[in-house]
Amino acid sequence: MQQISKEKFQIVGVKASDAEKISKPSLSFWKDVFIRFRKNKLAMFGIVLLIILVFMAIFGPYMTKFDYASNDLMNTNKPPSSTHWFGTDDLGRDMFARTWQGARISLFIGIMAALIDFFIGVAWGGIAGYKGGRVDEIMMRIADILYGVPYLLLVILLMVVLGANLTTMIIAMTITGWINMARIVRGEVLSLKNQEYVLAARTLGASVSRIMGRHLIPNAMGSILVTMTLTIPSAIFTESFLSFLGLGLTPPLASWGTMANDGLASIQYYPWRLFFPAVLIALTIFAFNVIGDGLRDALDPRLRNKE
Amino acid sequence: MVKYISKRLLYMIVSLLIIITATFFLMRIAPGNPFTSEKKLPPEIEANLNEHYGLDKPWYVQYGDYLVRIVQWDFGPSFKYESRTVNDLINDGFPVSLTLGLEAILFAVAVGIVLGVIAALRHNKWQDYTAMIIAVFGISVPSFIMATFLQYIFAIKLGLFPVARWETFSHTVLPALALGATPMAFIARLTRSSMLEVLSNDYIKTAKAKGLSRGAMIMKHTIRNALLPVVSYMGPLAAGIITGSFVIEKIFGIPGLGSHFVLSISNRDYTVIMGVTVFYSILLLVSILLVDIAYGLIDPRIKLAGGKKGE
Amino acid sequence: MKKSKLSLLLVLSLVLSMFLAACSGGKDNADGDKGKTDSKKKVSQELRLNIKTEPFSLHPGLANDSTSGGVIRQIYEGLTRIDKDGKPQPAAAEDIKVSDDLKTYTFKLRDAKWSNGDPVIAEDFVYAWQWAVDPANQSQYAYQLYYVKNGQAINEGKAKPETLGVKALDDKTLEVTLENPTPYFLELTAFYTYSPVNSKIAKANKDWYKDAGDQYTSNGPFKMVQWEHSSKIVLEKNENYWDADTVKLTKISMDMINDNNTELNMFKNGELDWAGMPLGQLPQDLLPQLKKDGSLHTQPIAGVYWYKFNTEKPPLNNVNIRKALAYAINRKAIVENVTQGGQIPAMAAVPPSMIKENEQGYFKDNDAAKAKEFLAAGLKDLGLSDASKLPTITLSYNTDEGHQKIAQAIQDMWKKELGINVKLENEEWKVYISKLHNGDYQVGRMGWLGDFNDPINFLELFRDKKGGNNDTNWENPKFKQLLIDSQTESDPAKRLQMLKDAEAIFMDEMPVAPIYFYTNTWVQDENLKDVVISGLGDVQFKWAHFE
Amino acid sequence: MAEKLLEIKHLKQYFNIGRPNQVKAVDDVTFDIYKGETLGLVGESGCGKSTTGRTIIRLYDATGGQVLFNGEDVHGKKSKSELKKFNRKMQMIFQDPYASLNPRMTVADIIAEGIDIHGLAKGKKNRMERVYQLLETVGLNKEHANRYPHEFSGGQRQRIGIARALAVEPEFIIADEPISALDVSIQAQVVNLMKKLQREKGLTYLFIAHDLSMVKYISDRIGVMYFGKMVELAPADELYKNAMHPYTKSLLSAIPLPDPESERTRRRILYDPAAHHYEENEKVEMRELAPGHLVFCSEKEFEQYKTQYKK
Amino acid sequence: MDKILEVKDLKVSFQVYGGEVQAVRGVSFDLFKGETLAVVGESGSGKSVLNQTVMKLIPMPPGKITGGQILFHGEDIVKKTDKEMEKIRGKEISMIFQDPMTSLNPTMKVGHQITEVLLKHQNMSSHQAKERAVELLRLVGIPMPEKRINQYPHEFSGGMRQRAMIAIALAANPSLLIADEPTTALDVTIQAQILELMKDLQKKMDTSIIFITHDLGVVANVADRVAVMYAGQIVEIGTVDEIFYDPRHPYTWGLLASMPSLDSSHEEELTAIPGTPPDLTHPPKGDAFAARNKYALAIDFEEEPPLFQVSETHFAKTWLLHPDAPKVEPPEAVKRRMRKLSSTFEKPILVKEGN
Repeated sequence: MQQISKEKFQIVGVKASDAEKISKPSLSFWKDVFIRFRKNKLAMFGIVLLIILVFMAIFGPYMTKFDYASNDLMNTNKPPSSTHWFGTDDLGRDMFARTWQGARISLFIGIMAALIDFFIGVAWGGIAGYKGGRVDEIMMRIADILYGVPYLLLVILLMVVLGANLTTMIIAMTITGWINMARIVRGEVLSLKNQEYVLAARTLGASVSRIMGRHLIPNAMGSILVTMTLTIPSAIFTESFLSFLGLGLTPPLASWGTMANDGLASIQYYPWRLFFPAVLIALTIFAFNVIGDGLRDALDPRLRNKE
Repeated sequence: MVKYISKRLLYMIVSLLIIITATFFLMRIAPGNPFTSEKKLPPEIEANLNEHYGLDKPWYVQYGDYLVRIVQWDFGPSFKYESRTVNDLINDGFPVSLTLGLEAILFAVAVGIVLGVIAALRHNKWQDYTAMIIAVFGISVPSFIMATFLQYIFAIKLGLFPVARWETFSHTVLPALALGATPMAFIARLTRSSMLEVLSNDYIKTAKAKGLSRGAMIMKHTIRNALLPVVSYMGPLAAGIITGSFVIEKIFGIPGLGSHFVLSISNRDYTVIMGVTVFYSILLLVSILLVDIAYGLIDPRIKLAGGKKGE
Repeated sequence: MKKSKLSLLLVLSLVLSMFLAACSGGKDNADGDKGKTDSKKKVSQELRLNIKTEPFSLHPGLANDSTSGGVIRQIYEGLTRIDKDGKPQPAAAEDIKVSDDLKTYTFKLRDAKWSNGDPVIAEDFVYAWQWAVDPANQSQYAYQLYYVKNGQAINEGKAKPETLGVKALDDKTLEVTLENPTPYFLELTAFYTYSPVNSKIAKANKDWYKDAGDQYTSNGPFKMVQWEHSSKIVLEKNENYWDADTVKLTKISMDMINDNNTELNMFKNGELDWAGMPLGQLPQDLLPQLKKDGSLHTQPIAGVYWYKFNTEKPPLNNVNIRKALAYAINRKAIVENVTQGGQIPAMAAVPPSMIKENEQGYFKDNDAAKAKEFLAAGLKDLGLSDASKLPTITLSYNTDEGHQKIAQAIQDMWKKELGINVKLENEEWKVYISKLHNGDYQVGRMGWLGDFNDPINFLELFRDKKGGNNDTNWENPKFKQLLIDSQTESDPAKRLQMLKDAEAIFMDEMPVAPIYFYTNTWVQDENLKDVVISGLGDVQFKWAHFE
Repeated sequence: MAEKLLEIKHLKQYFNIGRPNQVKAVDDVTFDIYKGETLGLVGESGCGKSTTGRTIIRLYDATGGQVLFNGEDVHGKKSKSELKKFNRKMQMIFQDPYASLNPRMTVADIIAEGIDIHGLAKGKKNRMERVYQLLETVGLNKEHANRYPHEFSGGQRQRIGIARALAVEPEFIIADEPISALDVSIQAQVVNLMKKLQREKGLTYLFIAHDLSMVKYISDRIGVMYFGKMVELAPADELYKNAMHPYTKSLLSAIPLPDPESERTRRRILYDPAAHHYEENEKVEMRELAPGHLVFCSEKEFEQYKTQYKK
Repeated sequence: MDKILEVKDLKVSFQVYGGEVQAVRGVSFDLFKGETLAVVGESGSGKSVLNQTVMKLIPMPPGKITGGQILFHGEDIVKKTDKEMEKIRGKEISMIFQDPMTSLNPTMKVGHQITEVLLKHQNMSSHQAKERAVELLRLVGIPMPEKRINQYPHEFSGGMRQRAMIAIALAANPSLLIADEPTTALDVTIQAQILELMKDLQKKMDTSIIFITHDLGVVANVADRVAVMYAGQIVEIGTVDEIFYDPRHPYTWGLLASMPSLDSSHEEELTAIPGTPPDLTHPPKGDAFAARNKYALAIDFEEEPPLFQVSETHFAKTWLLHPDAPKVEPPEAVKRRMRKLSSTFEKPILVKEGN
């Protein structure tokens, strides 16, 4: 045993301030989620993909001299070349310009649908969950019934009554889309409203709107966000499905869905007409899905507790 | 149990009534009628037809008559197919859709669960990534593109399956795959996440502490519990899938029920719209009920009488 | 660890083997199909085609659509039949006599049998026609019999069905009295609404026509042996047909597959012998490819695709604007690059098969100079300085890829040639029809397929402003009078001239802008010969056979 | 004796009223709380002790009975401003230090919530000053204000919860098992803090717990609850020395003490509710055995207890 | 006495984002046949990880045994494969968990969950296993076991569930039972019953028990020996009397002093241990407890204390036992407990250098 100087054996005790010291750097919930999210390679890939897609949706149509709507009947169905990078379609329009124009529409529809779902779903689910009891029962029954009406019937009737345009399309996306959001928010609110911090807010005299806005919604935000990231692709998906039914947008506006549907028949001869929109639909849905999954994993409290 | 089911049945009837009413009026709001066509019918003929089908009566009489007929399970004649009644259309179309739907569900459930289980057991390994990329791919490709691809590759290029029609088993393979792809992907993802959740439970640790082998542990303790969310997803899925898919039926020329959902609306075939809606709604409501009952059987904690037990 | 890998392998192999089993099962079957195809090519006279949908009804008196007609035409035979050259020839009738006032026709029936062996008698025609006009039976095509005396009155419930101008003088003699002289009546008797019905069976069983079987009897070259609703109809040669020796095909199977791509794919895969019109349809996008590889068949038919102008909605109430729009369309570019089915640019209303001169039409296609003149005149009428001041014109069409493409092309042409802004509006089919019939549109696409081979069929649409199919709100007294007069004109040449004059008025006022005359486009097994497609686009397989 | 701050009279809280699974969580409970004292409430989980606390502070609407705070009824119809007044006077500390702080809010926002609701601060600066002061009161410092709850240990969080309650300067605090989720070494931090605050601010506590030794340490008087009923209420020492109700005896006998010798000799007393043999019309109620010592018993038992009671 | 378990310098760590958590940092102890060793410490001290490592139940990865040996009947468990562990788990060593609500499979009948073990380890027919399950349930004091085996866990009360867990754990007559806070989630009265049951069964079966808890009352009740853990290390280990009546480590003092006894007066303040346990991603230099120790010596912040032996069975890891250390007075509440034990050495003997 080595010799240790005697001074070392003096009682120094403990400084109260040291005991309460937190050594880790301050980390808000979302920062923490972000760090975790960044570790998920697939999700980061999704983010990069999405950024590229959004970038191209914004700037893509300006990168080529061709207008997305301008016909050139002498140059129909030309394969990709140095002039027409993605080829041309059956009216000789430049597929590159159309594809990115279509990206705008598809992404717009997806994002609008997600936002509207968010507002309706959060309000509906939040109220149902927080009020509980009879109110909850009735509100959820209404949602159930809406869910029970065949979706196609609703959408087709909607298209028939309102005409096929972008607004109708977005309404069609959200008419039953919000139900899922409402269910999720309701579930979250139901489990959160008996959390002790909510009770604490109530004992402090917090109003319902304060409890909703400051306590319930921020804590349900994780699930809400995940749901939203999954709503966007499903709206893009649904839009393409409606295009298949001939319920798509009014041209020359084009979405990926309408373009894919237009190109469907020519898969054997002009595959590029299906390829670009179809691959972009798939990539977008893929990107949102992996982002959603990544978020879900990053938000998962179980993984958090393990540390 | 009996009380629970009868209460649920009551709810179903109320829901059904609301759905029928909503559909009835939505349908009538839409411009056009069954006899609208490119070549306009002489007004006298149209009047004849309206009278014959009772379309000249006030709406409440039509609505009332309709409800009475539904109770008798008589949906009336089709406007679009003169020789057929709506009951005929359902009786002919449903078995076809059911067969296709069951095949698709079988495919979706079998492959989806296997993928999900593999992904969960190999969490964050290459197997997980592979399975999930397959799953996301299944979700990412719209069914009409999937169907066209399958048809192009397996029927036209490889000649392994017939292009279309509904005759032998081999005719059903491609449509079932196309129809099952998306649910398969959903089930795979659902299974994976619920497997992961179950695997983190204490009782899995208990099972391990008992010395059970990994296989026994997974079979006996995880799969059953992990499948609960899959079961609840199955309700609406089954109703949707066994009533047919318009897209798949169109592309593969299958005489199922799905096409009636869409075509009856564009044809303004009022009776068919109502018939398939009622039929679909009943199927949906029943399958949700069945799922809830199945849930109760799989998960003994859930007592059907009082719903989920709250603290 | 090892065990789990093993189980993984097991599961994978299970899935794989399932898949392979499914594949191999399919292969056997596909091979089987192919084998059948091959052997059939040598000897078999079986024809496989697609009719897209379940027919509305296979009762000749009820049928009102091309699908039903396509089937009925093969299994029924009227008093006349349109022959290979497009002329009506006696069919169920052996001999036809026409009275001098052109109002009474006497048909001598030939000794023919129903498919169950019953003789075809005059009463079968009387019964069928009376049944069809009887309002109790809700025939939507009852108006096809309005030419027969009292037809309309009966259908409107103002007379008894027995008063219809048709009489069985004896079992083999039928006398028909018409309301007005109808120069094209023998064309009409070939139409399916004029087909006979086996009165013995029909009287006994009102549901006789709803399924294949003993009750379903017909008198045409083929008989229906199988009807799987929404799936398939199978016809076989009718051995009791009077001209059975001519009929070579032993079987026709008609699938109901409502997808153009699938139809073509099936044809390519050897599952169909015929894909495309008139009973099916080819995907428009693929027509150039099919043309390129030489497999595409095209044939003009009596039908016109046109854009209707709502002549009461400004600025389309101005004839110069209408003409400017019509003249500015490059029809050649459309038929060659958009529709691509060998259609004929239309600069007239009546198809060339009825009026030969209409191949040229009343004006020059894509006449930009004239169009600009008319536009200038029109703008002057409206007091506008240039085209950009014109309000945006809404161009409507029903949701369909083909219409959509043409609309987009024309939108682009009007923009480029005339500087007119056009907004497209697509509607669901029935909504569209309702809007058009209600005059709730500016410019709208529509087509007209001839019911019978006479120009009147095209021109009389526009006789009355409130005529059901006018839609343009256009009416012209001179035009109207010419049509009314032509009806009683017994000299065919004079009558034709009157109709031409009427058309000239029509084209000068331009309530519609014709785009093109329809064609049928299809691909077929090249060994299939002598399929007859009439000028109206109807198909007959009576003479068809495989070589 | 000191003045009554709170009078709880015949308080009843039933759940699922009218349904088969009706629960009488609190069943006719009466007691007073004096100004400046700590009243301990013990019992097994599910005995209604937490529900009593929550009902007093109006987290639940009472099924019956009264709660008088300084003579004013807390329940019953109240305007929003009156309710807010009570909210300031009465506060609560919760059991689970993890669940009782909103994970999405900073410590400063959590503590200042009451200040914000009641508008107690003039301006942002003042608000933060108050927050810093409160942090200091509970032994934390202002560096902690901008951090999130998950960065703190259980004991620290519990102290943040106390700071939040103190922010509105209440007179009365209900502490609902405030230490049962904490480690032994941390429990003392919280208990000491609570005692200190009581001394300094003259607070009154209702201290709900199942840890009897800690309850005895902190409480002046202790109430024992069993299945929604108060069975015994007595000064803390008195209860431990002279427990009368058999349930209290059983409870006391079950506490393991950190002393191996006494543990080796400990004998557990079992409680069987059937042993009371209450007759149907017997009046069972709280009876005062000695000053301040009440027992829930029948007349017969009361006599019996009296003879057993050791002075 | 037979040693059935020897843990030697065991080190376990977890790989997490942000680094490596050293959950167990060099733990050594022995366990004898038939004895109960209580492991106490606050949450995060590594007591659960230590014991799950003995059964190799920690998920690997992210967990990893970075050093040391676990000799069970002389065989090193660390080296065993999963397959080999299956033969030991449930049969030789079994475990009871804290929360009986979650540690039973909710969708499997209780009887089945018991017979599972028997079928796996005892070569019984399913009929025999069922009979044995009934017997086991009766043994753990569950009334009407014939009926109970066909019920699901949610139909059991908390105490009953823990009894069922004990039945599962004891089904194959293991020689070692690890009980991880088995009574924490239970009410005191139920806790007392369960403790009695466990002691009773231990006597009957002669099982060794490692009992993890943070409740010193429970320790006093069940333990023969006690190991006090702090920050992944055993800081003091000894017989139950030694730990309660002659504690030497300041952390043990803190624990004992922070609990009121039934006769401590209101006025007396409890001695709280200030602060929070250290973050084991970056264990502090020297003595991990130093930052919270009011008796901390200067050297505590620099060097890890060595292990001193106080009696044949009593060891403590603190610089305070160093001959050069000043004599310190334990807190009042501890001093009151202190008594002279006969087995205590004259002077602490250094047995192991800190590292």
